[in-house]
Amino acid sequence: MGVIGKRVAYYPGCSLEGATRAYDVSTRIVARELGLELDYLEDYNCCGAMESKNVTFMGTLLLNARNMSLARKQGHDVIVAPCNGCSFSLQRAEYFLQTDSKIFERVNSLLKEGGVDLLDKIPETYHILEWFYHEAGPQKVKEKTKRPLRGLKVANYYGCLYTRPHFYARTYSHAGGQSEEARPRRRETADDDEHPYYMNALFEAAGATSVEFEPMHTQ
Amino acid sequence: MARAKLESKWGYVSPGGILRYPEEPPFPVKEYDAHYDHIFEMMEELEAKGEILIYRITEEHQPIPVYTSTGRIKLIPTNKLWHHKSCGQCGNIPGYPASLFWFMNKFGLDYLNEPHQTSCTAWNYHGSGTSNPVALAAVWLRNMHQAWKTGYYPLIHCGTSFGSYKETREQLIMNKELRDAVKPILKKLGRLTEDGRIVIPQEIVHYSEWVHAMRYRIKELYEKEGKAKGIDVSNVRVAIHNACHTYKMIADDYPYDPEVYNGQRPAASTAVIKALGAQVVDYSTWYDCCGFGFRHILTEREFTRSMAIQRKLKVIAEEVKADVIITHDTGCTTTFEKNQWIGKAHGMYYPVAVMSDVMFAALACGAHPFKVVQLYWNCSHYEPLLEKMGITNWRELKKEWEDTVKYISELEKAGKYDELMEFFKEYDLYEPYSRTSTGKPRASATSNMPLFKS
Amino acid sequence: MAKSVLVIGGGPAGLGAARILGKLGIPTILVEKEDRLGGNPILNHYHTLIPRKLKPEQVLGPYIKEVESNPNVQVKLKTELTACEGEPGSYKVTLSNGETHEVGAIVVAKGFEHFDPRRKGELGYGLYPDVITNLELEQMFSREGRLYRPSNGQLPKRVAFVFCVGSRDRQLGVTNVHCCRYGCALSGLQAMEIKQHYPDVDVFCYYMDVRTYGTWEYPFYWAPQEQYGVRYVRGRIAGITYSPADGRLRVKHEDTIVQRPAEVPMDLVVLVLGMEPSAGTKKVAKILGLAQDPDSKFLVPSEESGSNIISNKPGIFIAGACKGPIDIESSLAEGEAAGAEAAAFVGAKVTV
Amino acid sequence: MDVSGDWNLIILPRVINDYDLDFAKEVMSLPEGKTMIQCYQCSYCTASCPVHNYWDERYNSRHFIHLARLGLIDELQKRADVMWRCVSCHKCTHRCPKGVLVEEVLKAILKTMAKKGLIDEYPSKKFDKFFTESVLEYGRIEDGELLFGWIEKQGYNVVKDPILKKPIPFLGETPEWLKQLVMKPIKSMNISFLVLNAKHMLFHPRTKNWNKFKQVLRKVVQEEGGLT
Repeated sequence: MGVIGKRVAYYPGCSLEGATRAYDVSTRIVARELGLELDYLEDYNCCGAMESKNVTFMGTLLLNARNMSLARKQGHDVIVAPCNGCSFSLQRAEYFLQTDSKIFERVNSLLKEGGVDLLDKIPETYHILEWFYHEAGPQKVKEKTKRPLRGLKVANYYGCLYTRPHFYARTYSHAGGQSEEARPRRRETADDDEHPYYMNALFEAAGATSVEFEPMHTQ
Repeated sequence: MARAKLESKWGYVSPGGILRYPEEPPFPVKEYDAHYDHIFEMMEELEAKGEILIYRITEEHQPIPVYTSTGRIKLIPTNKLWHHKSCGQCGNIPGYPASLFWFMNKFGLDYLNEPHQTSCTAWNYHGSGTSNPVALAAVWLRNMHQAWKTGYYPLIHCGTSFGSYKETREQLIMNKELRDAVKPILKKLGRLTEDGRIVIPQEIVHYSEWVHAMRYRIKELYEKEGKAKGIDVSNVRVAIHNACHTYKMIADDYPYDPEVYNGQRPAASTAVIKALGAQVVDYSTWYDCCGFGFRHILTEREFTRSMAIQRKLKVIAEEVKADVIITHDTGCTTTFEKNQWIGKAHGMYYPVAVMSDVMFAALACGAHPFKVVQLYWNCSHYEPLLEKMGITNWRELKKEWEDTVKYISELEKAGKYDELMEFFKEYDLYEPYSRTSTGKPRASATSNMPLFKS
Repeated sequence: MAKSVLVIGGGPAGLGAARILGKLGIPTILVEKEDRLGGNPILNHYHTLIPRKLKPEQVLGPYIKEVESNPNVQVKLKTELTACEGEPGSYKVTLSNGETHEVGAIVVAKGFEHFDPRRKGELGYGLYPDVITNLELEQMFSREGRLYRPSNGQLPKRVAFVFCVGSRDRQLGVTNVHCCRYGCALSGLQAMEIKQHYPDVDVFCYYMDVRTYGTWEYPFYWAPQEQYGVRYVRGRIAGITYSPADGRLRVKHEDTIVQRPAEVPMDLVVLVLGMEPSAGTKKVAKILGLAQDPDSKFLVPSEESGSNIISNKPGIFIAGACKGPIDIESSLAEGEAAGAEAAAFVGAKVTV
Repeated sequence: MDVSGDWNLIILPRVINDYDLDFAKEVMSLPEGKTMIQCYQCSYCTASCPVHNYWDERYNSRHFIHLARLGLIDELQKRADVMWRCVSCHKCTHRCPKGVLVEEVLKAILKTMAKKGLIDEYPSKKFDKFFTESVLEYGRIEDGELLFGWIEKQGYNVVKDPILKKPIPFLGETPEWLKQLVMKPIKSMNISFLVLNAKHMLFHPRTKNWNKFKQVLRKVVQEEGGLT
């Protein structure tokens, strides 16, 4: 416990400030109750999601590099994102920046051109679930639960990009990439690839019952 | 199966005498114990058991040994032959068998132009798939029995008949059920030997194998008579098309020769063209079917014409610019011929002369392009080929043939059949029913058959 | 004094056996039918050996030197075994030079032959100069040190490797149904060598399966693809033809992944040859009465023994490619094992 | 006499006559296409793929990679109607035993095809471009505008307010499914959320300090030819 850090840069992403406002509000409340601190990433921009990535490689990388640069400016080396798409995009950018020095140099020069601070260090991005699990954990959730979810059957749906692909998030292990040791912290904190359980554990700690609906829970 | 080998004139011979090998194969072969050998071994066993009678090739047939792809020595009888003709050849390319007969006449060989032969019915087998092994075997054995009875050795003109007969032989020899099923039929037909055996010839022989075996004599004739007429084929570019049914059906039983692509491709046709001194040109789709595909010409003509045009005619025209495509089967010749016109209608016109090896050889040896080789049946561009071969007077020859046709029809109209027969004899023109084993024209066979009805 | 041991064959396995016997102080007679030791790798000028990418001289040179300089080993070149009589422990052997010897044990290492690809006529070997064997490619590297098309001496733009020529093929009868074991790996190595020297040459491997077994997977299958961009296409080559239009070969196959026929132009085609027991192996098997595989005619070990160097005859040991396809380092090791077994069989007391 | 009616047909050969190796080179020159070379056709990706399993078996990532590597363009074009159907779930990339970034490689293949004019603009590409335009313009996206803007792009007649030219929800044509999709949550929504979303729809959330960065972004995208 406690590998990621109690105070992190918080990247909510566009949707959390629009249609899924409830997610944003809940996240902040839960973090506060669990004694964790989210440092709102001022003036962030869209991660580009899957769409921009399909249109422009370098453009998408730049979008995420700008957010990383903002996090560094606010003094963080960890970003937490509650959205699967956002955390994926940041992790993907991290992967390409880490594994290809040419790309890293080009991105930095473009950041400079765009009036954004250079990336002195590439921050790591975590999904908020991992952060909750490792920095608070089921025990803390249990303690802090005021209205237990007893009798509530919860189907925990993690979504595609919560654990995938491990190349981006954790191992970097493909030919030409760096060694598996590149991100020991990330490897330690990651949820199980094929059978994620962090959400199950946290909800069960809050008193709910998890229902199994494999194999669809990460489809 | 151990095979004791005895020495003979051509190499090693098994005790029964029909399976032969040279001591050292003249080119790399599959294996001495090729999988096809057991057919001959079993034929001898069946003969010893009294089930079959092997119609053996004897000195009278003046056999010439050739190699097959396994290095086995196949004996090709060249004399005293029983002509098993082809349905499509006589109907569509009469110059094809005519050229063969012309050669045999030239060489003074004895043969029987058999009127009592039936179709092999492989047409039926390929065309619709409705035939069956018993019917095919019965038809084959009937024809072989007829040949055996006359004392002449069967020579198969058609590639499909040849391939089908090789397959049927294998089935018959390998399957007792088939022999048992076919025997009662043959008995009813009176086509068993007196002691109730079926007759299977020692070798099944295609006419192209005969041409192959006789290539040096054909060359002599070319040098003596063809060249005397100013014919020279040395500049002619020849693309060879090997017929699937002759060499892909039972691939182990067809001539291969060290002279022809180091024994790695079928030798017949290529070898005779080379012997005549023409230029054999290689092209990338040499292995492909002409498109006839037998059942395709009947049921999927689109496939036939597409294959012929795209995979053969186009490639031959673009890659090698051949003057002539040489074939050795009925279907291939007609397919290449007729599809040039279909191609023309589609804007894919690749004109090239098409004929069989024996027709080309006959032309080279000075046979009349119209009276014997009957090129007027050809719809492809054969005229440039004739020019290139040095038959520059083909226009006069055509005129001569047209006058002859007129003369024949006058005689015929007047009912002067005896004069007609004399005329045929004088011009040594092939006439299907006139020439028999005795060499004497048999007027009675045609006396009531009007020719050239117009 | 211990009885002597006869080693038949001076290739890797025979050298391995003679070397260990000589070291153990056993009087050894090594007969080799050619005029020098080394077997196929030396006599046929292999270029680089799998899996360690060493030259034949690097691997076999020290063995040859050791065998030739060891006073316990008599090397008899241009000599063959012609007859053998007697009992295990005292075999009376006759050699082609007329000598007779009494030996306590025999090590047979008569090796293999390369398949003659002219037997697969559809591949056009011997017809088209640009269809060569992998052995000829080795020799092109080792003797001339460059890659070229034999038809015109030019550098090929594309090279195709045709796997399993004379292997896994019932069409050749029952004799060649086995896998050659080395072909996939050697092709990967040769392809890499081509790409190292000529990065612009496109190399294709046409395979049915890729059998770079064990630890060979990475260096001889992954590396050619990942580091050198060698392309693997699944489909057995059904024919090689020549197009006079562009002077290039056509490799006829079905791309089984695309499920479409393909006739792709190539400038140089390399046939990856299978292995067959050598004529010498078959001959020695007859003289010594050794068990042979009824189909392939390779020697087979004793049915009772779990070791593959123990023959069906007591006192006769078999090693190397006479028993079936094998790589050179295993061949050496088998020779050494057979030599040690033979030493034990003749009752040598070995001090350490 | 031929009665089949199609006697004029000439069947063209199916034979592959050559490879287009430049195509693969171009794919692999893209940073996301580099790992294409590592594929050994084991089909772990395809077997994992939900699109292959539940939508159309012609969507076959492994197959696309093989075709692209040999440059069998006509075969790729035959599958143009399914090639864009990737849902980006990344199971392929996640599981690939050879470390191929399969999802990225497939996108690189599509990009290369588009660049060479080998594929018509496919439906997902239209949305990708629309989305990216929005990101480039404002720095952030806005769900409502994205939704109704896309509806408009689909050919529906959406009514816009006269001043800001923003689409007004539910005026004009709206597909029935969308009405239901949006009305259900709106009915039970906290009033302040409603106000917030309405505000966002009228005044698009923007990233501050965006203009300079936007120009760099536009330049990069233009270099890659992404929005053309």
